[in-house]
Amino acid sequence: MLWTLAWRNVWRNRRRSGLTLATILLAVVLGLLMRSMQYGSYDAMIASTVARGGHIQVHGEGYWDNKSIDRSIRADAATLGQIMTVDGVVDLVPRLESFALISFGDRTKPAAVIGTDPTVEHRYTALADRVVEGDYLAEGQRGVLLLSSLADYLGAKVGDEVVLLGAGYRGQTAADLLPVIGIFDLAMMGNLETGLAYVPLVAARELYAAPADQVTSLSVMLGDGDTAWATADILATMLGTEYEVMTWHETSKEVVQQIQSDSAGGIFMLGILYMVAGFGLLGTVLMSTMERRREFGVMNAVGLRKGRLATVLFIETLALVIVGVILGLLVSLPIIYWFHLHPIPVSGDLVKIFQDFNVPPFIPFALDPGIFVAQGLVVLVMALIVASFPIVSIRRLHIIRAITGR
Amino acid sequence: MPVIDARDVYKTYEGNGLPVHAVNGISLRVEKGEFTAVIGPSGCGKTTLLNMVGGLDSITSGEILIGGTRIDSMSGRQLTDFRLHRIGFVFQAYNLIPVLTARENIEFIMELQGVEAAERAVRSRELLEAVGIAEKSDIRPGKLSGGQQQRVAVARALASEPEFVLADEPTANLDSRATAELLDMMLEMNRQSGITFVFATHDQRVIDRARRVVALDDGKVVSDSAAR
Amino acid sequence: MSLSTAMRIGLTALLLVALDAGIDSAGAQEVDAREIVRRANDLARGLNSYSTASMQIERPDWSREMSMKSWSLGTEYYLILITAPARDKGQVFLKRENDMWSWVPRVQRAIKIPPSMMNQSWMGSDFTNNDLVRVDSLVIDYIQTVTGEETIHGYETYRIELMPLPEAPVVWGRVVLWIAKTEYFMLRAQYYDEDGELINRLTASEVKLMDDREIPTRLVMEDVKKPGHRTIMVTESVDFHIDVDDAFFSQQQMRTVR
Amino acid sequence: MLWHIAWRNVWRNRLRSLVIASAIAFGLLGGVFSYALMMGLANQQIRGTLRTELGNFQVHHPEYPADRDLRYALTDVDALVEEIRALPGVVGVSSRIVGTAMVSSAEGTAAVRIAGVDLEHVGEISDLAEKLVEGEYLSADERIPMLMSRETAEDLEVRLRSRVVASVVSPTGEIVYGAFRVVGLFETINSVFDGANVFVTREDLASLTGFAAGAASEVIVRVQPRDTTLEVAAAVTAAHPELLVRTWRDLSPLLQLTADFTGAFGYGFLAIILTALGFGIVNTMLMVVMERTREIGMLMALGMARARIFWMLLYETAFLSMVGGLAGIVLSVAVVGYTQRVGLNLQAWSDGFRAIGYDPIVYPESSTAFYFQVAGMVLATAFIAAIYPARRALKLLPAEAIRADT
Repeated sequence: MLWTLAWRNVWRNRRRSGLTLATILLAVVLGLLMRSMQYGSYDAMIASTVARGGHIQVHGEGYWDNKSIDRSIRADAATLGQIMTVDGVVDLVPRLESFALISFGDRTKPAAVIGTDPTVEHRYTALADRVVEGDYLAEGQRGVLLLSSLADYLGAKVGDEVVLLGAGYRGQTAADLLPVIGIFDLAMMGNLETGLAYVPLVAARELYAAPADQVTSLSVMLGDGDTAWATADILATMLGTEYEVMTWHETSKEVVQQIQSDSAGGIFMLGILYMVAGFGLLGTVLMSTMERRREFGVMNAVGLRKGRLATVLFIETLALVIVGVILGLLVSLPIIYWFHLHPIPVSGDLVKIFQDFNVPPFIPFALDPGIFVAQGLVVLVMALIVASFPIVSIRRLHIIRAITGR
Repeated sequence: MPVIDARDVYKTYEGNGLPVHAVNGISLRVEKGEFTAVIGPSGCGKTTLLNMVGGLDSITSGEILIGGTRIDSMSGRQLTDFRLHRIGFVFQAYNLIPVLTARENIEFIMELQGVEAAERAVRSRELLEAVGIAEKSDIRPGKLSGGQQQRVAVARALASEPEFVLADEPTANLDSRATAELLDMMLEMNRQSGITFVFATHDQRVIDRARRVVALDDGKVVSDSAAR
Repeated sequence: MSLSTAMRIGLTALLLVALDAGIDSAGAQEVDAREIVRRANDLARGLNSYSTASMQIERPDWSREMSMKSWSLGTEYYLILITAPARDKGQVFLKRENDMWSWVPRVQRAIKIPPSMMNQSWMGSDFTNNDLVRVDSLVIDYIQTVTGEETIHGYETYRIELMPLPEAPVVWGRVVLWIAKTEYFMLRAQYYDEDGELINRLTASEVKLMDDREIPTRLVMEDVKKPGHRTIMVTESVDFHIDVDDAFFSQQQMRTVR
Repeated sequence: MLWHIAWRNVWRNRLRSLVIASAIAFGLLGGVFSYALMMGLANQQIRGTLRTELGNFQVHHPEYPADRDLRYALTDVDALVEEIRALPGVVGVSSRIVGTAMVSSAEGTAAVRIAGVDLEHVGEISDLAEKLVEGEYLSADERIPMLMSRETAEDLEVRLRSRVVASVVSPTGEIVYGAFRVVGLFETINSVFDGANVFVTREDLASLTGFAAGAASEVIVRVQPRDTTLEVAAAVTAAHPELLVRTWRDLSPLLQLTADFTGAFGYGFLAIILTALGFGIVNTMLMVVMERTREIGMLMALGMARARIFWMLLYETAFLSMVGGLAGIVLSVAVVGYTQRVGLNLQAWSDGFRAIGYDPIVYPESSTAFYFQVAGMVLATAFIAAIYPARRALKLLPAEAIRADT
C-alpha cells in the first residue's frame, strides 16, 4: 500500500509531476547531448591519434626517445603472426620512417619520409582522401606522395622526379629518385619547417637500405581501444626487452591531457546544469512536502512510523526522477543516435579549427553506453540528495501542528 | 483496570517567555465501554489533554497509563506503534489520505499492523458496513460528503481494534443531520461492541448524548458527571 | 637527438694529420702554442693530396666498413669518392669553401646540403658534415696555450690547451691537443663541453711512411658519452704530389671522378 | 499596489522563494563563471600571443615567403617604423630580422626561427622580457646575447651563459655561423612557440648575415585598443601599397577563430542554464498559482481584473528572479573578481594546455556590460517563464476557485 500511496501521489498533481519530469528530462537530455558531443570529439581526437599511431606502438628499445632508423626492428611474418595471435589485436600497420632531404631543381628541404603499406595506411588515416593532385600510392610502386606545402616549396608537380637523400639504415646512403605520384594536403599544427612525404614500404626499405621486413614502428590496432593497456602489457611480456611497447596514452600525452582538461571543463558545466535542475527539483519536492504536512501528521498519528513515512516520500521522489531519467534517455537516444550516424558538418572557419586539431570537420556524437549510465547515475545521485530533504522535514514534523495546520 | 488512567498530569508551554499551564493537574480515569465527552471553552485544555492521552503530545509531569501501560516515557517510535495498535483517532477535519479510497484508507491501518490482505478485505467491508457507507468503499475522500468522510474516519479509527477512540471535535464540520447520524452510529457501536469513545467537544448535540461529561476550565477538571 | 655529438673537429684533425707530412721539421724550433697549431694548419693550406682510406663505423650491435678516395686542395676544397661498399659506391662529396654538395650515382643528381643538415652525421659515422666544412676552426677560433709535454707512443708531444675566443662560432668549451714536438702530427685530441665534460676523444696511432713521410695512419674518434660508438679511419696510401687546382673541385668533376 | 502585493507574495513562502532564488543565483554563478573562464582562457591566449609574439599587425616585403628567406627585406625600415609610430592608436612599433637557423651546442642541434630584435623598441611590441624564467633580457651591455626557451635549452643541454652556435643562410645564400651566449631563458604559455624561437639583437644578426644597414625582415606594430587594428593596418596599407600588411587574424587564423567562437560558446552555455532555470521558475510559479487558487478566485470574485492578476504574477516572478539574479550577479562578481585577481591554477593539465597555447594559470574575466546583459537575460527568462503559470491562473473560474479544497 505504501507503494500504491507513493505512486498515486505522483499522479495526484499531474502538472507538477509533469513539470518535475520536464525539468529532469531537460537536464538529462541537455547533459547527454553535451556529454555525447564531448565524448564524440574525444573519440574523434583519439580516433585520429590512433589512426596515425595505433592503439599500441611497438618499436625497438629506445626508439621513442631517439628516433633513429638504426633502432628499427624486424617485423617478419613470424613476429607479426605472433602479435596477431594476441587477443583483441585486429590489425598491424608497419611503418618505416626517417628524415631525408627532398630535392627538386635547386630547392632542397628536409622531410619526414614515411614508408607505409598504402592499403593499410589508407584504411586508418584515409590518406587517399587527402590526395589533392595526382593519385594515391599503390603497393610496391616506386613513387612518392608529397605534402602540398612541400611540393609548393620545391615547385614539384605530379610526374616530376624528386631526389630523396639522407642517412639510411646503419649509416648507409639513403638516396633515390622517385616520381611524384600525388600531392596530399594535411592540416597540421606547428611549423612547416620540415616537410612530409609518404612512400610505399618497399620503396622506403630500398631508399633507407633497410633489410626486408624492417620497420621503425608497428602500430597495433585493437578491436576495443579500452584494452590498450592490458594488451600492451601482454605484448611487452611477449616481445621482451629489445622492444618497447607504448600505448597511445604514452605516445600522445598531450592528447590525453587535452581530453582531460576539456572533460573537466565539461564536467564542471554539467555540474552547474545539474545543480540548477536539482534546485528546481528541490523546490518541487519541498512544495509537495509542505502541502502534505497535514496528511503526514495524520498518518503519523494513526500509527505510521516517521521512518516509513520518509521512505514513502523518498520512493515518490525517486520514482519521479527515475521516470524522468528514463524519459530523458528515451528522448536523447534517438537524437544522439541520429547525430551519431549523421554527424553535423561544421562549415566555414570552423573547418580549419577542426583540422588543426586533427579531427574531421564534423561535430560527432558518441554513442558510448558509459555516458548514458554515468548521466543516469549522476541524476539519480542528485535526486537522492534532493529526496533526502523531505526526510529531514519528516523528522522534524510536529504531529499536532501538522494535523491542525498551524 | 481503566482504559485511560491519567494521574496528576501537567502540561506547561513556554509561550512568549511566560509559562502557560495548558493542563494544570488533571487526573482522569476512563473505564472500558465509556462514551465520554470532555467539554469546556476554547483553551480550557481539552484538546491538549486528548493529545496527551492519545500519545500525540508529551506531558510536563504526571503519569498516563493506557490499558495499564505507561506511555508518558515512551520514545516517538514506540508511541507511534502504540497509537497504531491501541488507539483510534477521529479528527475534526476528517484527515483521510486523499489518494486512497475509503476502503484503502481503512485497510491502510491494518496493513501497517501487518494484517493479511484477505482479512483486511473482510474487515474493511465489515467496518464500512458498520459505518453505513459500504457502497462508497471505492471512492476517494474528495468525492465524499463531510459526514461520509467522517464515517470513513471512524471506520479507520476502529480498523486497528483499539482500546478506545479519541475524537477531537468530530462533528464541528458537519451539519445537524450528519451529526445526528454519526452520533447514532457511534452510540450503536458503543452499545453493541463496547467500544470506548472519548470526545473533546463543545457541540451540545454530542454533550447531550454523552454518558459521561467531564468539564474542564483553565486546565483543571471543574466537573465530572461520573463523580456524582 | 640523433643530431647530437657533433664531431666537427674530428675530420679537421684527420685532414691535418693526413696532410702534415709537408712539415719542415727544422722550422719547429718555436714553441709558441698558437704557432704550433697554426703551423700544422698552414701545412694543410695550399697543399694538394690524393689519398685512399677506409672507415669503420662501430656501434654496440653492428659495424660497417667503407673505402674512399679523396682529393684535397688546402682546407678549402676537397672531393671524397666512396668506393665501397657496393651500395654507396660512387657517391661523391664536394666541399668548396663553406658549401657542401653530395652526388649520388643512383639518382644522378648533385644536392647541396642545406644548413639544417650540416650537423647531421656524415655517412653514419661519428663525424658530421660540418666537420668536413669548417676545418680551420682550431686555429682561428681558439686561444692556444702549451700546458705541458707528454710522451705518447714514444713521441714527444706538446699538450696544448685551446680555449675558444669569446665570439667564435664553436660549441666546445675547451679542446686539448697533443701534437708531436718534431713531427707536428696530432696524436690525441679531446673535446670538452662548456661544463668541462669530455665529449669526444680522437686518438692517432700506427705511424707509417706514406709517400715520402711518416704520419699516423689510424685515427679513432670515440663518442665518450656513448660507449661502443666509434669511428676508425685508416689511411692506406697518400700521394702528396698531385697536380690539381680549384677547378678540379667542381660539380662537373663529381659526376666523372673515378 | 500590484508591485507591493507581488513583493509580499514572494516572501510568503520563504523556503520556496529561497530555493528558487538560490537556483537562479548559483546557476548564474556557474554560467557566468564558465563564461569568464572561457573568456579568460581565450583572451589570455590572444593577448599573450599578440603581446609576446605577433603584435597586432606586421609589415613585410610583399614576397616575404613562408620559409623566411632573408632575401626579402624591408629597406629603410627605421623611417617606416617612425612613420607608423606617428599613427594614432599605435602604442608600439619595432623592426626585426627574422630567419631560420640551426642552433647547436656540443650536445645537440635545434631547428628554430631566429629573430634579431631592435633593443631600443622591442619592449614596445613584446613582453618576452617578462617571460624569463632565468637570466636577463638581451642588452647592449652583453656581447652576442641570445634568448631561448627553457625547453630548447634542455634539448641542447645548455645553461645560462652557455655558448651556442647558430647557422643561418645569409641573404646571398651562404651558410654563416655565429656564436651566441645564452643570457636568458624564457617560458611562455605556448610550447610550440617556445620550441621554435630564439632571439638575438638585430645588430648581431645583421652583422652575422651581412644584412644591409637599415634593413629588416618585418615591422611589428602594437595597437590599442585591439579592435582598431584593422583601421591602423589599413592606414599603413594606404601609405605603402607596395608592402604586405597582415593583422594577427591573418597571421593566425586559429587565434582568430578562438576570438570569434569563445564568446558565442559562453553565451550558449549561459542560455542552456537559463533554459533549465526557466523550467524551475515555471514549476515554482505554477505551484504558486495552484496553491493560491482559492485566493486568486477570491480576488477575481472581488472584481480584480484578470490582466491585473496576470501582471501581479509576472511581477512576483520578476521579483523572485531579481532577488536570485542580483544575488547571482553579486556572487559572480565576487568569485570572478577573486579568481581574476589570484588566478586559477590548472597545472594538472599544463602540458595539454601549453600544447594548444593556453596558460595553465587562468584569470577568468568578464565585463560590466556582460553583467548587465546577464541581468537582462535573467529578467527575460523570468518573464517568459511566468507567462504559462500566469495564463493558467487566468483560466480559473472564480466560483470553482473559491470552492477549491486544498
